Amino acid sequence: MAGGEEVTLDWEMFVFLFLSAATLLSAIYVIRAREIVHSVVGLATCFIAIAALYIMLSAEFVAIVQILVYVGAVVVVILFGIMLTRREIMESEKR
Amino acid sequence: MAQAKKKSSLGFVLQPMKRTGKTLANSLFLGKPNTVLYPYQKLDLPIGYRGKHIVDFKRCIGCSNCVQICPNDCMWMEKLEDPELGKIERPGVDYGRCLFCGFCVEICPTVAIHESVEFELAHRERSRLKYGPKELRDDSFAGKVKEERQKRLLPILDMSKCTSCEKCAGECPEMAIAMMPIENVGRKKPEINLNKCTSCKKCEAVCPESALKLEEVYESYFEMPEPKLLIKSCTGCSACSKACPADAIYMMEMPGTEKVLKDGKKGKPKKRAVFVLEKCVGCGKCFRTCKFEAIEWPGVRK
Amino acid sequence: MNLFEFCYGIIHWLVDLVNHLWYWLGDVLPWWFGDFFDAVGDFAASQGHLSVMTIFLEVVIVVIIALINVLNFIWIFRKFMGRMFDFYGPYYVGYGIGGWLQNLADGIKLFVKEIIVPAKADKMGYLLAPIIYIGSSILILATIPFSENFGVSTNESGTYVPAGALFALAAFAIAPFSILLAGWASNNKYTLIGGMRSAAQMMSYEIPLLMTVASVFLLAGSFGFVDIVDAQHDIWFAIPLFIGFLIFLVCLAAEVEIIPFDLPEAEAELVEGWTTEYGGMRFGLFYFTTTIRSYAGGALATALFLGGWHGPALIPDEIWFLIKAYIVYTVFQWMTWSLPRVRVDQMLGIGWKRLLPLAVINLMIAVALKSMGWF
Amino acid sequence: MWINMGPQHPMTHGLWNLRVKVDGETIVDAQPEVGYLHRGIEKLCEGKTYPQIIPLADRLCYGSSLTWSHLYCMAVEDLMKVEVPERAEYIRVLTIEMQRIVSHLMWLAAYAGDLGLGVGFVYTMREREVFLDLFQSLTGARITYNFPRIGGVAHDLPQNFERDTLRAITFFEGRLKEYEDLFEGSKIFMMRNVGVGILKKEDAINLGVTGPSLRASGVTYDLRKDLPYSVYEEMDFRVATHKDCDCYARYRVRMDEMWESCQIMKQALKKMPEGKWRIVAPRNAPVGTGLARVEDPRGEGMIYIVGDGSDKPYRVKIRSPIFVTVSAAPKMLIGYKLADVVAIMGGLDMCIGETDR
Repeated sequence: MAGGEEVTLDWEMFVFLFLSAATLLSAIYVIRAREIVHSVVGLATCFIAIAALYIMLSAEFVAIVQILVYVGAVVVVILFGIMLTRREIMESEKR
Repeated sequence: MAQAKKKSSLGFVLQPMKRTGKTLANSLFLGKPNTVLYPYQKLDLPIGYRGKHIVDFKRCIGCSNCVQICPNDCMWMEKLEDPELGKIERPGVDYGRCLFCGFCVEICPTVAIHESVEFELAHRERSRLKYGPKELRDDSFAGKVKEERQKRLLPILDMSKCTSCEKCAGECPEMAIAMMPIENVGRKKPEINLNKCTSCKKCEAVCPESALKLEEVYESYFEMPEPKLLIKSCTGCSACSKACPADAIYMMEMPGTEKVLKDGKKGKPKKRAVFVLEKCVGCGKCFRTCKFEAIEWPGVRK
Repeated sequence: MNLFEFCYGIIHWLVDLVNHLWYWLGDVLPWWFGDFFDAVGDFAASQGHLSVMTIFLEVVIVVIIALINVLNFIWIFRKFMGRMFDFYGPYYVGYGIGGWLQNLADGIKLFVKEIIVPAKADKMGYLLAPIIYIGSSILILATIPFSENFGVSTNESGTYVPAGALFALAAFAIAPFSILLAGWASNNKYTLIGGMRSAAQMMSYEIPLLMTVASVFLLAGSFGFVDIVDAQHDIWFAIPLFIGFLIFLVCLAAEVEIIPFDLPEAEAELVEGWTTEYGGMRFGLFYFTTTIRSYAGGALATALFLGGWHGPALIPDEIWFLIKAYIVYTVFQWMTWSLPRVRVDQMLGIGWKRLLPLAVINLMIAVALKSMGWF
Repeated sequence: MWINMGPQHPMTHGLWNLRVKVDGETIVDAQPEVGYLHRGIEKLCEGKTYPQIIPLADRLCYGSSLTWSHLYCMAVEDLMKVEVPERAEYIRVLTIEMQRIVSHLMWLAAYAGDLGLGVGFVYTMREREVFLDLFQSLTGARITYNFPRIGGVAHDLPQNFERDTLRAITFFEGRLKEYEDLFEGSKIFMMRNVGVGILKKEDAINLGVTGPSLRASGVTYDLRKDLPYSVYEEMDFRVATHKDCDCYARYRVRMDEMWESCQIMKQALKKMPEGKWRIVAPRNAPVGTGLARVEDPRGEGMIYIVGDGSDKPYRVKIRSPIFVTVSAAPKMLIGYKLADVVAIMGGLDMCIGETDR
């Protein structure tokens, strides 16, 4: 942004950086989270960010299917699975 | 209907919507909803509704029967000075405890206390729920409440006028009047059998001193206890007579109990209390006033 | 002129206005400032900035309209419930319109309540769940147009996003995730059971719902709302796809959790279901969002089956759309208060054993209609 | 997982606790816990005179207060050997049958609310109001009437009461048919009720269950027929029973009982003699015991009084029907779903006031 040059703030670039940062951070959080349900939340965030990335690539249909299938179904099934397992196992994993 | 037929479990799922739709149409378009908008519209309450008490000061005799029957001990008697009535005792009600059972109304011997249709008694402060007699006062409640207790004409004895002439006993066609001797006094007192009395007024007519008068008395459904005097303990102090709200206790001199004074003259004879049970309202004030435990009140567990 | 152009015009005008002042400032100030001023001004007038701002404005407009509609819905809910229960309902709050402001009054009351987080709750989940729930529910509204010209999901050239309807359903499907999270994070047995039931219910009813909607997509030949509604110009899809319409309504009732299927909030067994531990405005927002979902459900039913904004031209298109959505919601309310709630195993049974085969039959009917060339 | 349903829970109509052990949604164990509403009424009675206890007996059950004060008065009359005037007996029968309808309507309202049928709750409460208005004009109160007295009743029937009651009965008989449409007409209601919470005949008898819950298990046992008190001997009515032993049977029995109560009320109004409605009762009870049993809307209620010659009872023992019935809860609950708890326990018509006393 040196003086004299034409300044063009690229919106797409900005949004892309934001989304990729969100994707990466949430993906890291999935691994790092202590509570297993928290990692599921991270996973959902990751999926949603990826869906947004698809939209940026003007692949709307893929993005929608990504949300519908991954967030709406896969994450919920994972959450279900975690909750239906016994609490004691979860607690022993934590420690 | 008798035995309602058991419908099969295949009733149509949306069947109840028909019923609710009927009510819906009625309350939306055809008529009005079933409720009233309370603080602005009010329902008419029946005349016998049990709400806030009202006390007719002129009828009330301050017997404290209402205070005694109250299951929650929410009433009390308050001493007041009234320009018309002088020194009186009248009941107050604590609406924080009142359960509106209506026993106070039922037991009142003069039907001076009533429950009105007023029910909005709530207040932010608990102390304001205590309604003193002045707040309950309503001296003319005709028409506001139902007075359904039946009245009865009964000969009421004024012992101070009675001369024990026995004329009334002779005159009574139903033999309802019996002359009963009063212990240690040497006189007889007409006692009236209320079950036999037909309110014929003959005794009133024959009484030379007009001591017997027929008066309208409210019937009571509560059994009146009979106070009994223990002559040995009675000192003749007449505290009970002063305390009696119904003027049913008379002090009579007992002949032969005069003390011989130092100068040989005879002093005043001892007095004793005589109960006129027709007038008794069963309040037990005499029992509680007597310091010498000379009055027995039947059935009280000590 | 559609909503996008309208908003674009406003934004353009505003930017022009501000830029006049801005450039004047740049001229007045020393030269090294002036360059910076010019750069920012150019950026503000750039196409990208203008379209982003336009979308923001659109979102604000649509959300405000949605909020007003939700207030209306809660009012209808109370008033209708009251009249059905044979009492007046809210009456005095709201000048002239019996009790319309009662909702606002309740909202203010909820706002001033204390915010409590249960001591042993999982804080992150507890705080995140309402956000996801509300966010995903408002996302549904983004795609729903009120008429051909009144909708957010347009792009710069003014054409609608082709997969709008699918996007709405996808946003619908995020909710069970937040409900499960809320139920789990509250650390309470009732909320946990409520969350489980809710997720099981939403997942099992999602499938017949999507299958019926698929039949609509098939007949309309598009995923976009505008094309679907235009395809119903002659005949509403509710008539040829009558079975599908019924299935759609039942599934919608399950999705928005109203009484025959309100097992997650079955107040007799589970106190308040998965919202038990939420109080104050958090509960208020849940309640609010549930109403938003009902509104979105009504709008979806209208757009997909009831001919959208088509109607006699006496009334504007947008109003037609709203009237139909309101009617759908009212019928839902009628059903809600007239029926008992089913048991959880019975509900899953209905979903899997009855509705799913029926949805398949419905899809076959749609395929037959399409292959006959009638649509 | 143990789930506490109560003491503060919408399912518990009152204040009690049902601990349910669930495996998924299926109940594998259940423990009812009562005692949260213990007010020590039996002990309180020992410090009050005989008439003063009548309002206390009213407060045993808010749903059917008149039945309990009537029961108490019957026990005291047995102790004092008081003959009640015939008109008073007819008024009592009239009012306790009205009370039975009011109580059953309240049960139906709560039951509908439990099952999520919002309209059922309001409509039944609305029709209950008709009878409450009648009670209000008769006794002056709406819930706790304090109406029966030792040796009669407090008031005579007010003006137009007979006409109003007959009108209310006619109106209500029509409404009963509407309820059948509203409840049984709905498939979901039947799904929730038929075959749920089965209490077998033997179990019901062994556990001491009484009242509609017992009659729904196929036992024809009604104190009004089997041990007639008051003037029930002269009334012509049928004991409602059902063979199905499930929640639907309990619902059906109560609906039939409301119908029969209407018939009894009509007969009582027709046969009511003129005369006194109250006699002066003695202030003090003799040394001895008094016992009375009645058919409460919830089962068999019993009061046993020991008098010691003073104006206060020496001991009062109250037998509550629901206290016994609730012990059958595990028998009914185990094996059903968590959502059935509300249907089963709601179908028992719990009243915690009398249970905990």
